[in-house]
Amino acid sequence: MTIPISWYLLLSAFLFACGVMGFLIKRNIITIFMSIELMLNGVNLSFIAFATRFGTLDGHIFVFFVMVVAAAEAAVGLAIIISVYRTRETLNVDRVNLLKL
Amino acid sequence: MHIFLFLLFGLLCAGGAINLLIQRKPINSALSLIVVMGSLALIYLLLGAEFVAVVQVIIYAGAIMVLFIFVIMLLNAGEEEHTKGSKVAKIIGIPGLITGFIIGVSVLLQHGPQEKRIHIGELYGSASDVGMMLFTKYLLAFELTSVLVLIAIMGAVVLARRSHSS
Amino acid sequence: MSVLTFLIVAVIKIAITLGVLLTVVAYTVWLERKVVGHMQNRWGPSRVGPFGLLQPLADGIKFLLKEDLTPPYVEKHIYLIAPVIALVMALTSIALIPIGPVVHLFGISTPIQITGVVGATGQPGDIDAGLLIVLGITSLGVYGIALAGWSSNSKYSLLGSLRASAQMISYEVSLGLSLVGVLLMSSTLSLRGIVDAQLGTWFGFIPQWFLFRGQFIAFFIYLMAAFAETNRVPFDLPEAETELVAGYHTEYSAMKFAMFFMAEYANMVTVACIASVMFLGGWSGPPMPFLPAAVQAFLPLIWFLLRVFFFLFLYIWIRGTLPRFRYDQLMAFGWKFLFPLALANVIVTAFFVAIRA
Amino acid sequence: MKLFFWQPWLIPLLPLVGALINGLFGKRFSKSVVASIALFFTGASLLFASVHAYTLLHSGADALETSYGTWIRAGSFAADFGIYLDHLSLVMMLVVTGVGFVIHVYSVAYMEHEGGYYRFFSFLNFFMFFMLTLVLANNYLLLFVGWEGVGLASYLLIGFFFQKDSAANAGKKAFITNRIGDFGFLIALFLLIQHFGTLRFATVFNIASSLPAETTAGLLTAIGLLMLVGACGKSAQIPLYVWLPDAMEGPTPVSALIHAATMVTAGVYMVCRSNAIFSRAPLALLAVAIIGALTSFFAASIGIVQTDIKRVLAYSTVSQLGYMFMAAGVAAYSASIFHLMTHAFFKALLFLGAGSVIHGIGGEQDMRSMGGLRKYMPWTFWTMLIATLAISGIPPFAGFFSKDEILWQAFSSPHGSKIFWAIGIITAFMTSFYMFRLIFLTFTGEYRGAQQDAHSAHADHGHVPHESPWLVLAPLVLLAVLSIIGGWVGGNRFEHFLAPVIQKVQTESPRLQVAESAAIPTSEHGEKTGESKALETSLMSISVLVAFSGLGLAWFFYVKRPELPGKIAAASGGLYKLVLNKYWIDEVYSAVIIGPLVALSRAFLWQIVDQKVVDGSINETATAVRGVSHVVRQQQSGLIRSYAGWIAAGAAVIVAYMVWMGTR
Repeated sequence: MTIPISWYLLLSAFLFACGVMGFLIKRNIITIFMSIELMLNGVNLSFIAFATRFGTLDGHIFVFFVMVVAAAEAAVGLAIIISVYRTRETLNVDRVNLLKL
Repeated sequence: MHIFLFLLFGLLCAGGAINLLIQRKPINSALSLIVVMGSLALIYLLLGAEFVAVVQVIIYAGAIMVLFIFVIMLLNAGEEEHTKGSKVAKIIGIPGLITGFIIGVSVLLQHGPQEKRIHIGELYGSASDVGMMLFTKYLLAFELTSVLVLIAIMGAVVLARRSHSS
Repeated sequence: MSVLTFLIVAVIKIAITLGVLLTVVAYTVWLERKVVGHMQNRWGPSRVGPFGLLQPLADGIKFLLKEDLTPPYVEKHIYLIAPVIALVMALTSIALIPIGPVVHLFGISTPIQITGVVGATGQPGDIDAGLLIVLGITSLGVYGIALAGWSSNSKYSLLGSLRASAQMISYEVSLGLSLVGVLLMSSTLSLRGIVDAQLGTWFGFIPQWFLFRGQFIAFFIYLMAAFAETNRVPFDLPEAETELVAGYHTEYSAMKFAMFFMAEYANMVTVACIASVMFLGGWSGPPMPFLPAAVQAFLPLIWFLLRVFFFLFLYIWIRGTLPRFRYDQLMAFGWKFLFPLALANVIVTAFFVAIRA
Repeated sequence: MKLFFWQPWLIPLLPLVGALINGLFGKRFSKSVVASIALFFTGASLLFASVHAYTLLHSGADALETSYGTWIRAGSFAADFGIYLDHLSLVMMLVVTGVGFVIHVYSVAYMEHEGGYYRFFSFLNFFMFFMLTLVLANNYLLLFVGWEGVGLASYLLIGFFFQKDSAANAGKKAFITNRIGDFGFLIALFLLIQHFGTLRFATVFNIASSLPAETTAGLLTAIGLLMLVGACGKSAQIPLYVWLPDAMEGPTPVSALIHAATMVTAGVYMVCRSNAIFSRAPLALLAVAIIGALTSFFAASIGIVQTDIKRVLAYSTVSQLGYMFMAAGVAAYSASIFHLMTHAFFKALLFLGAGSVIHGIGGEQDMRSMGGLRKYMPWTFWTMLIATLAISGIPPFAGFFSKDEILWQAFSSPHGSKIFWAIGIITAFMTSFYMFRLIFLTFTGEYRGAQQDAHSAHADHGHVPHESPWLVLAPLVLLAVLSIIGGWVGGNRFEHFLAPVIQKVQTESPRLQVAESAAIPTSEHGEKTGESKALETSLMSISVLVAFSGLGLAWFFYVKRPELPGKIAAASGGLYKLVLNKYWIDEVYSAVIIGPLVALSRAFLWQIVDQKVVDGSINETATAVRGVSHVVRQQQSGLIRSYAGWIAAGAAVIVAYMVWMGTR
């Protein structure tokens, strides 16, 4: 028994939507950041699914790049979060609305 | 077998994602995300992407999420407080998201790729294949990414450093 | 080979491996106490059984029978799941290690490796990205420690786990890079393939181990990084008892503590196994045709265990010898010495591989 | 002579360089450095002008035109940066640079004790630049640039003592009055562009002279009349002369240079330059003559009763400019330019002398407070006397020749009339009278300033009249020499000299037939017939007689019987008052034009257009922007989740749109 690719794509869409939802409803800046990672993962899944669908490896390469970017983003983003926390003493994005440190 | 594995890991994945949203403590959300990432790695394996699956575990679960948890621990991020915050997110964002999701899913169900069936164990995308492609077709992008990572490292160091003046 | 036999064989292999591994872990503890005791001019365990050989058993029973305390202010779920994660990850990684060649028992041929299968050609098969999977699983092991420290809600635990997380992330980079040289020379990620690449000798007696083929610097880096990964002396900062009581497992007791304990020693064993496979030729050894066939069948196993034992002894030896690092020294050593060295090793190795090819 | 710096464009540009140097860096220079720079560049300009004049005269060419590339190109219309050097611009150029240089020298000492020394010289050089641009331009547009530029310089210099309200107001008055004239001039230029397609002198005049008179008379008349409006503004003719007397608020060298010798003659120059147009538009020419005659008469009559020494000279200038216009109006362009030149000499001299007087007695300008200055400042007296003789038309001084030429032409020219001649003679009489009145009041009798000074605050400073320093006197002497010999070239020779410039009208266009003109046999150039020679001589003797009688009357009134003028004034009552108050012209303007304009501006432009429409629209715009901003500002809340909400909604819209596009 095999399953069609669109199932994977549905899962991917669901993960992405969950990520967006997390961005919309979560207050903790770290959780929001994690929602972004969730979105990236959803996109990665669609890449892999399409790579399998078309029998090429390009999708895999894209996933690599996404991962690298995600890693870079995590490094910088978490550094920003740390410095924000140092000055604002909060992780609630609703309280960090001055758009500066 | 395939559908069983897919359903198992897919549901694990979806459950993790939902749990990420439900949990009030960042650490629980992070753990849910780790679950999502782990099951995603297995789903990649189902799709035959062997190398990507392993890298997913090493980089995402092993490095990025550890970093998240490290920061959560460092900042001692406790339970999320409930602030009023933005009405826009509730009034416009969530309906918009749901609408978009429904449209996307309906399109996928109607027009999504149905024909290609994949079989379990058909592994391709081994390290050497991916490496060949990475260092030929995508060499420029690869080098640029390395520059990006370098800049990100420097940025992170600069940002996280305590200023000496204060 | 039918699915049923496959499953039966797999279960048997898992059971044997688990048993052997746990025994080894238990007796490593005994060995450590004994060796360190002798190094420190005392006897070590000597009361329970001859030479204190039953001491691990007694310890195990004690752990089982102790009251299982759960402090009231902990994050309960995470607190409970943390030692499980640690132990599971430590035990899982051993599944990918090839311990010996194919054995033929009861008409069934199977490699001495849980994840190994015999392919259609009769050649033993292995997961292509075996080494990466091992690395991935060990990298997940950090969660056990980090979560344990976090959930304990205690400053000692938190500090210990923070140290452990930072240390493990840092040294994982050097550890991975030190293996790249070997991967370049063997041009495979399969552990069995790597062992196969080291078969053969020069002049009939010098084995063609990667250790002797220019990877001694990588071996040194790997050893350092592995000590740090397993939180062993001289890198046992996460559980530096003079500063942090017991580090991340301060709040754990009884069987939960035992799980961390076992995880640590299992990790030691895994790391030793990988070192053997990567640098010391795995189970290869000099042929001993004068021995009976039944013994010969187990010779690779013995060779392998000898190597693992060597590494374990090395751990203990260093523990009895070296003092603990300071934390900033540890970080500086990892990032400013080991990491560049590993990078240099990769570059030089890649250079030579490119010239040879 | 192909050297770069021999190009004629250096003539106007040199003063500009001086102006820029002084204007930008002069504040840090000492006064001597500032003066040296200004003098150097003006002198260099004079030198180049002389060299080029020499070159032109010896080349035998009628005109040298040099173009330095296109300035403006719009469709088929193009205007060049070009220099047009012919005999007319040559005369003007030499007058401007020569008199200008002399006045610069004069200013060095005269402005010594005034503030803003560098500013003054910078403006003065600036004026020289624009005046030379005006004179040397090869097209009307460049001429207009110079035209406006001298207006600007004039405004700046009239208001040089800008802390004085009257000076600032006089500057504004001059500027605004000139705008009215410029308005007419601009329309004339538009008409030229529309009908001739170019503004280049040579082309315009060629077209104008080649077209049949019948078809273009109306157009040329319109252009001529509009140009006349411009010329009236610039040259202070009726009805736009009112600014010039007020312009005397500026420093005296400025009055001499700009408001007597050069700038105000720009209108005359322009009319003469455009003689090809005017000659084909008899109606316009007649208008020029009438305006000139009226102006000369009115201004002279006002001049008789003025007591301010500079105002007398100002009205005299207006009057003499009227003379020039009258000459131009009877198509005696060369006579007009001749008078322009001589007038430049003696009027500059008069102003400079007046400046010397004012300087000598400590700033007093009222002639009633002067008197007997002859013994204190003999040099000034003698030079001014020469100028007065010259302006009064007493032979053999310069003014005699030019004035006589004008009177003769007014009488004899086919465009002339005896009426013009009669007005000219009466004006000449009045001129002679008020000029000698000035001389007698100022230099003869007893000094009347002392007793007034006695009870003024700064009596102790001892404003004993004294002679001016040699740097002031040298220009006076130089100009006095010119005032004597300036006319000796003679009207005929001057006419020959300018002949290439003045286009002859061959057509027998229906001209204003003056009955007498037919009776006088004239040839427009060449030898005058014996009969006309006799007529000319008799007319000449009449004018000399008139001049002397004016002298005599002035002597009688102000030396012999000094009490008489007051009695006559009392007796004539209303007339005297009318003349004294300059025919109430300023008041009439104020009531007829300015008053309604101010009222209209206040009621409509200010309170409705500005406050309601302009301000209102601006305020409403601001309010609207603020309102919109208030809404938009809400979006930049800094709340990341709001941003995410918008992004999510936007993404949904895009997805929906793309799906819709795909399924359509």
